[in-house]
Amino acid sequence: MQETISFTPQVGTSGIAQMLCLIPAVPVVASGVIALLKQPMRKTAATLAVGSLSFSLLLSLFAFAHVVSGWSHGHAVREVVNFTWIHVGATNVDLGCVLDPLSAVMLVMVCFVGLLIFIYSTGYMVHDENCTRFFCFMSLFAGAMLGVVIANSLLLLFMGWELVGLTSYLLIGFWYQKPSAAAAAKKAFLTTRVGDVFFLLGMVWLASGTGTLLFYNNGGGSMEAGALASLLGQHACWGLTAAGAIGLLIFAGAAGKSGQFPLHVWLPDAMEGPTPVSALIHAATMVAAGVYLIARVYPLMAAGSLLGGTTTALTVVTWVGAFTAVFAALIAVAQDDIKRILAYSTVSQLGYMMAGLGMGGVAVGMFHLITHAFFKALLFMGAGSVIHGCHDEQNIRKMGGLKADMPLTFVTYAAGMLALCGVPIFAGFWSKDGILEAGSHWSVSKGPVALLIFGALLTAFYMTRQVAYVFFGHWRGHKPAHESSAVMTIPLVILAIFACVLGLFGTPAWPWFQSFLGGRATPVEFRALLEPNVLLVSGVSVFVVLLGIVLAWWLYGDKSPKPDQPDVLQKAVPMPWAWLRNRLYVDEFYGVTFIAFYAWWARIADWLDRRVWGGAVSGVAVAFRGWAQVNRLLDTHVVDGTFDKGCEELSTGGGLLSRIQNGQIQAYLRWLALAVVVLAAILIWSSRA
Amino acid sequence: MTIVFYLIAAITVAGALAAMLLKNTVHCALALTVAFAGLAIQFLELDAQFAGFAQILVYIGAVAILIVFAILLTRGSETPKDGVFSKSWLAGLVIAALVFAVLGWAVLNSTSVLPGETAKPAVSVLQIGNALIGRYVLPLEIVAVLLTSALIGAVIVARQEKGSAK
Amino acid sequence: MGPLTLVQVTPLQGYLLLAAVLFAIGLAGALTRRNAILVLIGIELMLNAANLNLIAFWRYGPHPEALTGMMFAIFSIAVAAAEAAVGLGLVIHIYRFTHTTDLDQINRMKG
Amino acid sequence: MIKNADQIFVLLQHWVMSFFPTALQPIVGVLLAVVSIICVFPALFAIAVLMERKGLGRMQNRYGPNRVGPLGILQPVADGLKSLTKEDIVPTSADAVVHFLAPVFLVVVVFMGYAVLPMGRNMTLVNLDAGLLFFFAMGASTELSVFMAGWSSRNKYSLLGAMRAVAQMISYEVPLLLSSLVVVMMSGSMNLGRIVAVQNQYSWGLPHWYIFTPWGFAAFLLYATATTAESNRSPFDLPEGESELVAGYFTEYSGFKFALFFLGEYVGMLSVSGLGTTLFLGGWSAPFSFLTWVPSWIWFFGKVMLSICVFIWLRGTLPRLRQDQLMNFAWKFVVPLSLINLFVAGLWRFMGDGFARWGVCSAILLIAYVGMAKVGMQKKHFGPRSYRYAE
Repeated sequence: MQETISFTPQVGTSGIAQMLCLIPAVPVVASGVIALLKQPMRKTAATLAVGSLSFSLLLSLFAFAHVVSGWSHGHAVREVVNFTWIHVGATNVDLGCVLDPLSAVMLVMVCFVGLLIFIYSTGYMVHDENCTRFFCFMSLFAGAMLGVVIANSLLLLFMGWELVGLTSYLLIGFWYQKPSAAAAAKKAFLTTRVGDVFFLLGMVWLASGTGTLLFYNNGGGSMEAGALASLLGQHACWGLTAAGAIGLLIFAGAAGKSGQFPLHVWLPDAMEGPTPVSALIHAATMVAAGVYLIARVYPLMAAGSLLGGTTTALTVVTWVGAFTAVFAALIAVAQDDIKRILAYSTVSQLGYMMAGLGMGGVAVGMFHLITHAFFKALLFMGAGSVIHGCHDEQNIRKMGGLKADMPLTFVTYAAGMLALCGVPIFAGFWSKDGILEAGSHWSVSKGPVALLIFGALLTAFYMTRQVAYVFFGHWRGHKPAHESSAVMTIPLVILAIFACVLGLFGTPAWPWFQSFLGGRATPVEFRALLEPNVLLVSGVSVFVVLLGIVLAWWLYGDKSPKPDQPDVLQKAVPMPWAWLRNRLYVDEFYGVTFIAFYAWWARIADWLDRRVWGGAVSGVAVAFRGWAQVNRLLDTHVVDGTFDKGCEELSTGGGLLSRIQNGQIQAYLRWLALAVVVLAAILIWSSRA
Repeated sequence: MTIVFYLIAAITVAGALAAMLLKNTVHCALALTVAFAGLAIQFLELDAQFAGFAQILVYIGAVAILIVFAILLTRGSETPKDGVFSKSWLAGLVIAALVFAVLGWAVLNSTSVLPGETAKPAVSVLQIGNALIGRYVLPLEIVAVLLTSALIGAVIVARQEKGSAK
Repeated sequence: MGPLTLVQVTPLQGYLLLAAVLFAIGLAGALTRRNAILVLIGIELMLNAANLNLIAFWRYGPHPEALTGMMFAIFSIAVAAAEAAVGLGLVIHIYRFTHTTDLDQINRMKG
Repeated sequence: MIKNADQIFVLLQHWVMSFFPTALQPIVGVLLAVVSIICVFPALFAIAVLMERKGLGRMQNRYGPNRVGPLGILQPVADGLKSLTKEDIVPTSADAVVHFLAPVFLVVVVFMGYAVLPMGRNMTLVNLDAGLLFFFAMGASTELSVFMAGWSSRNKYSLLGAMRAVAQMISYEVPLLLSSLVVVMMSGSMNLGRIVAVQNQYSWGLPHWYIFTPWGFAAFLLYATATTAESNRSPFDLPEGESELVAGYFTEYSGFKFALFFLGEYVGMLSVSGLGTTLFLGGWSAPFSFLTWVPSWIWFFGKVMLSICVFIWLRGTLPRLRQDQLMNFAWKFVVPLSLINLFVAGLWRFMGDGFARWGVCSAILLIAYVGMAKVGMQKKHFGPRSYRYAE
């Protein structure tokens, strides 16, 4: 149920709107300064990074307050600051910032979570000698992410998008000495690149179609009615309207960045980076960017749909989201690495968000994104402190019984796990429930809901398995673990609190979040909880979650099996276990198809290059050499011949002539007499007539 | 044609040939004087007395002596060791023959044009004097100047440089 | 001069032929002789031949009383004398430097 | 009668010619004249030699030759016989042909000079219109024979002598011609007969001889010096100066050729004095109007013998001139004076009669004479004697 949000036309830009562009600028500048610092100046680097992000957080909070106050006065606030970036002939390329409920929420989430992660990483990275470089990249990443959030133009968004991609590459490959890290960084970069290509295509199509890339421009923007109407008119292919086609292309980009099914392979390998990186990028922000993009472009994809109806584009998004959710959850069940399990869980949760967007609209998807950001960040940092504690040991089968050694971590990690599974009153339950409820109303088909429910079951199962392995049983590692320092645990506690409390903002009874995004007033009515459909959905989800936890505890419980012992499930169902273990061979599949094709095509290109072009060039060279040969022959024989020969003749002729002047008087006399004779003869001969 | 003409012509030609062919230069000079004398007589034959006597006076009297003097001054009188004739004498001869052929041919073939026998012109020295002073006064003056300059020129050219006891 | 008697020749032609012979001899001498003075002698001969021509044409010419031929001859004699004087002066001068009158060796004016 | 005496030779000639057929008569006439000249002038030569030797003797206070015949009259005959019988020695290295031709050419040329001299009224062999020019042409040829003699005998002394003689004769030929030119200018013709006819007029009993005019007298003096030099006599006899060059260009001659040279010299002297008489002393004209009855040729021969005496006289008295003095005298004194004389003659011609022209002309001539003496004849200051050796 999406409703057209009516925004009052923008009168003037408020102060905070003007300052909006500062929010991304400050972290970027900070990263520039940190880049200039010398390696050992870790303290200053850390303070700079944290300071700049806290400043941005402050600004975001002001903006959020401004929007809320506006919203509370009954008119939805959307303020746009546009300026011309390039003026080329008749066309000029405009960029701009936008402040509306969607961006305000994202700003606050990104800054808050980012800040906590920065504080966490000061403790985590303190032993690493490249600490300054780390903070430089991290603040650059934060700046880029904020840029994406406030962008009012698809182009500015795309720039931030690319910058985020770059920083993710740098951060994943932070320990570039490790070949696996370097390979992972490259893999991440390339796969997101594939998605970005489609994104670019969509952008270009949008620009040519609507003439502008700005989202909102006092009626002229691409997301506003006028442009949408024109796009609807153009008919693309397979029954898709132009708007739908552009939306799908942009979704392909989002899929790449958010790790949806075909392009999800890079996210598990991205765990090679340091844990704060994984937390920041692969849990809270970057992956969320894809979902945010779809939310920002939602009017485009939803254009042409009757009230309550849906478009083919949204249908595709929903199916992809649902399938990814189940797919990732299945693989997560069979993983041993603590961070890899969390990675796959992120992929499946993103699937959930995409499905939510597809079926429930912007508010449903965004609410799950916000809540997921908090508890996933918590889980990752918890995993980080576990690894830190176990002296960089990542395999869950080698841990166990940590609830005694690391009690604070255990408590916060447990809260995160419960929120993720969707246990009632925790954040995860409300946001997942909203998605399921939206799914149940989905008119197209009930398939996605079924998949999502099965996904919820699997989520609950693999999370309890992981907790069981890590915290219960007894210590299987070789060195005793120790609790992390305060600077790491405080953020965990804060996030844990949020994981518990945040859900309440979006309950059916008091849908503050949804109405805030919708720009409507939020009546408080407990009766909404008791609606038959809502009750049904929440009941099913609670049942499924409990089933999952009991099943997992039954299998793994406090057993703490030997590290070398095969997993319980492995004994039970060895064949599927092996498949899941190997990530359903998706990588290999790609290796065989795309990479093979690519290698083959490279060989062809090489052959083409060497034989054909090379041949052509060498042919030309040969031709030239031949021509030079001809030229030389020509030169020596013809030119020299004639010219030199001519000169020789001339000089010999000259010689001959000079010989006449030989100083002998009698010779002259002889010539004279001869001349006389000749002249006389001529005279006589001519006058004889 | 009178016998005298043939006789004198023969003598003149013989003299000229001797002048050109004799080995001893002084003999050549003397043969030359014979030729001059022959010519003078031819002039007399042609009733040009003044020219004849002038020829004798100028050529035999002065030029011959001059030539002989020159021969003695340049030690020409000794017979030269290597050949009297220059290297390419044949060419000279051929060309001379050619010239003679052309002239002879012209003379013989122009019988129609040339005037035949004419009366003996009675010319007196007085007439010549008048002609010289009258019609030919300009050439006379010019020749006078010429002779003076030639006189001075020859002296300067042939004069011994002062002080060089060559 | 055997052939002349055979061919009916007017007196003038006789003289002209004689002059031609003398001229040819003079030219031959001038061309062939090695000694400079003999070349001068040859030239003198050629000049005399010319004089003979002049006088012959004057004598058998249409207006002998005009004296042109005679005058020409006289002036020619005068000029020839001057020329002989200067020529011999030059030869003596050349002898003074090159100690030779052999024309083949006097070729400093070579081109 | 007088007329017959005067023309006796002409009549004789005609008489003899009458014996011959008319065709031959001109030739016979000429032959007779030639024979007569060839006989008369050698006779005069003999007399002249005798007179010279007797005269010189007398001048040098000694008797001349008086052994042969009475008073030595037959001395020339004896000399002639001697020279004929003497052996004719020709030096081996001498150039035989030229050596032989030299004296012959000399004598022939000199005798041809007589063809134009008017020895008496109507007694000129060939009355040429340009008689004077012919005479000078013949005179000029003698130099060539002198050179031939000197060169052909291949003797250094004879060559030097010849060179000196030729140089001297050429130098004095110019004044000779210039002085006689004056006469031609005044008489208006080169025909000697005509010149004599012009002088053969008498006024107040005195003949119009050119010698009695200022320019004529000057010309006669210049003519005299020139002729003495031309015939290598007296002051100018350096070429055969016995003391230095043995006998000049005829040292290598002996016997008859030597006699021929001797004959040539004297006959040349006679012809030149004959010309002098015709030009300046009125040729065969009588000195005084009343003496015209005397046959013309007597006067001619008398004047000639008188000139010979003068020659002899000069030989006896004047010392020999050095070569450079001689040349200097010629080119710096005689030639300029004769040129001035020409100018004076021109002046004379256009100043009309009267004493004025006498005064002016003689004044100019005297001034010129003195000036030329001063300018021309300065004593040549010789530096140290520089020797020049043959290369």
